Amino acid sequence: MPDQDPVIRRTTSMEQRVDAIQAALDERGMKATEAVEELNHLATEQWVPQNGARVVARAWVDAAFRERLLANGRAAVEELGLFMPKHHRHLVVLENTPTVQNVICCTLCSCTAFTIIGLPPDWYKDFEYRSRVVRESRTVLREMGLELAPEVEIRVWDTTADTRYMVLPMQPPETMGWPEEKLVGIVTRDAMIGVARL
Amino acid sequence: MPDQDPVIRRTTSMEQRVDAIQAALDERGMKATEAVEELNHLATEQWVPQNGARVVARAWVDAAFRERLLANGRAAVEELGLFMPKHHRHLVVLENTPTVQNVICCTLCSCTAFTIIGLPPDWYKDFEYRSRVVRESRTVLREMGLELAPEVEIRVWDTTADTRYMVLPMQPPETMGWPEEKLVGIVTRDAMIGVARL
Amino acid sequence: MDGIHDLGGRQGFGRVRYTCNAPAFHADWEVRANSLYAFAVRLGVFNMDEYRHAIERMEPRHYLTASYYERSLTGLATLYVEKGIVSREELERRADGLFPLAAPSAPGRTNVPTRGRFKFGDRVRVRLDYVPGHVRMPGYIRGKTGVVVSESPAYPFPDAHAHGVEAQDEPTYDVRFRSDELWANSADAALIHVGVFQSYLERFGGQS
Amino acid sequence: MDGIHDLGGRQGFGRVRYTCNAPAFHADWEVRANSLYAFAVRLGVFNMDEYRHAIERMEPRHYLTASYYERSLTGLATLYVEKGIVSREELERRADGLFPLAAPSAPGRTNVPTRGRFKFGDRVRVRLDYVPGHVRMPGYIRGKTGVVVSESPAYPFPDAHAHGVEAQDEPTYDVRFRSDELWANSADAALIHVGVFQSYLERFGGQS
Repeated sequence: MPDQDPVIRRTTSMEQRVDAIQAALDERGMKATEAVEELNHLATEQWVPQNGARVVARAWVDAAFRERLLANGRAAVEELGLFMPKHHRHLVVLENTPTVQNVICCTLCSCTAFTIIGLPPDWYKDFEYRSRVVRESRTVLREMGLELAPEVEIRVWDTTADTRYMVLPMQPPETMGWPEEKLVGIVTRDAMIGVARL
Repeated sequence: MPDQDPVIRRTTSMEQRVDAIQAALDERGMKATEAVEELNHLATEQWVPQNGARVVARAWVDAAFRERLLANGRAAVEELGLFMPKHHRHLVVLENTPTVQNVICCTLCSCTAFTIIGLPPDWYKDFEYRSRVVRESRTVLREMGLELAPEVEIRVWDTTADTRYMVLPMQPPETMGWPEEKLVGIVTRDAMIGVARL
Repeated sequence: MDGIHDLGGRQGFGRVRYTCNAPAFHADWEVRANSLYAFAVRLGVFNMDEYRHAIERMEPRHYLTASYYERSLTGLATLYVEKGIVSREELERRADGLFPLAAPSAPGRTNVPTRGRFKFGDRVRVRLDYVPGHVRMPGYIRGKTGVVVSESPAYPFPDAHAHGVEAQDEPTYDVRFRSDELWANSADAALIHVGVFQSYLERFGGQS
Repeated sequence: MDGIHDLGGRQGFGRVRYTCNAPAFHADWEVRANSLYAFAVRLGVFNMDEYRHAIERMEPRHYLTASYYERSLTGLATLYVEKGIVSREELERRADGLFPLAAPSAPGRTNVPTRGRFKFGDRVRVRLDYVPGHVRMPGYIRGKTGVVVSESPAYPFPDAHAHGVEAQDEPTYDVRFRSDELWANSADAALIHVGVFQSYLERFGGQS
């Protein structure tokens, strides 16, 4: 490795940095280790795309719920026992149609409705997606495997305030009449971000 | 070093990269090694701030030269046996006064009239100078040790086209009457960039 | 601040490294970094705007070469230090090496005093504001005009909230911009919606 | 292109690491990299605009973490490869490892067909141009108004010249902007002069 900055060479590993903060808080009696274990569980087991998949499946089978969801996302997901953090005051659900594809991003950082659609995937937080999806939306979607017909209008939603967004994908025609639990299984996080169709 | 990208780990050193290009050209009969030796000499011995210092000293002692220099910099420096590359079609000489301080930069890359004022110093090419000197000129100059009185107007010149700039510093009053050769010795490259006064 | 983090529309980045159903985490420390952040939120050590701004204040080279969770942990550690809960020296002693933090903050600002109320369909322009501190207006909409498509409940004004300046709540509007008005002749056709705080907006055409 | 190289006015960078009479070079390889560049200029392997654009096309993280002479050498090597003089494989074999190059170029453009002639004192506005390829208009003057203070001899239009597109020579004007018109309430008071190609300018107030 050429010309490496001496500052970089002496910088500690991420593991050491995480350990340092956690131990410093523990020593102050803040019980960080206990909390981290509990929160690790929430992040990996509770804040998962299956939450959003349940919302989508319900909206597909229950027209009245769909209407409430589109009118007030936050209140509607609470009906299913889901919750959003206090600072996410508003959930806007964006309905795809045969001629409209909604896509979510956060160019300034990497905000998402993570308690509903799950913690965001790596690429969502990468600079490539953040910089390009607003300016080269169709190209980026094509590179990601979503080739949209020219008549499909792309609507990008940049999460700059604390309002959160999720995409309501279209129900695949071949799944019409399926029971709700089976529909939950076909809804992907990427479809709720808007970079894939089902 | 944590989390180092495998691409970075396998990237060769700068020395190896320079060697690789030079050897590839040599093998094609382009005599790169010979040329590099000659050009190393030019860069370190010929394209030096003493050139610009001679221009400044002459302008101080010869009012007619000063006028020609301000009217057409390129033609005037040629009178002193100095030259500019073909693609530098114009040299604009910027005269400091008690109430005007000119400062040169290149925000998009790091252009300079290098055959006249010398190859630019490291900090001139750094992102700190490039990003900040246009927006925080007085602050940056102060941090660099040049505290200007409030009534001094700052004029920044961003070298975005192939026109080149040099600052004509004010002659220090205590040097009035000195012979030209002695004056050459007091003119610094930083004064010709405009981040220092003499 | 017009920082390196303000990436929307910046060119030169390559293909998205997309994989289907990609993971959120790649290492145990990332899960723990995320939990330490969530723990601090739970404790109320900082608000979201302070946290986002702490990340934005990272040295630009550090920001651009750090992974998401390194950026997150750097913002977290910076705020723990700035709020006097832990010292940098202690962190570096415990970590046995350098622990890079973000740079100090510039001053914040209060809500803009004369703010317009807008409704669905109103044409609005984003003010030509340049702010040394935190701002949630991405550079690519500055000075541009769009149409209000919805209003969100009021939130604290981030330019104040990130700086401990008194922040009134104010509405945010989802404003729809045409990509060819944002980047004429140099963007794929699309409608770009941005959540814009009331203080950043004025009525297009004159009085607000 | 709105690339990472367009740094004028970007915030978050720290103090200039200034030393009096600082050196231009810090290592032998830097002197040689500079000479290899000058050698290519002498041979006419590329023009200045191609060279500058090759550097701008570097992957943003690479650009921001590379030193000046690494950026220079990367641009140089990219052009040698793109012009078919040397292959990347040969360079990597000789260097015994990865030799990162810049990304491919987007298309260039020709001179703007209807260009104004301006004279000392004319008030001009920088067009709202967004260009996928090379451009020598720093982002901070886009859409801004200033006053012409001088005219330089004509140069090839860089947006064309960097791309092998036929480039007419055109004048550049030194245009004076007030820093508080570029960054309202968020800049030190100063007059900022930028060398602006004729194609980037229109007369302020209407017809050019």
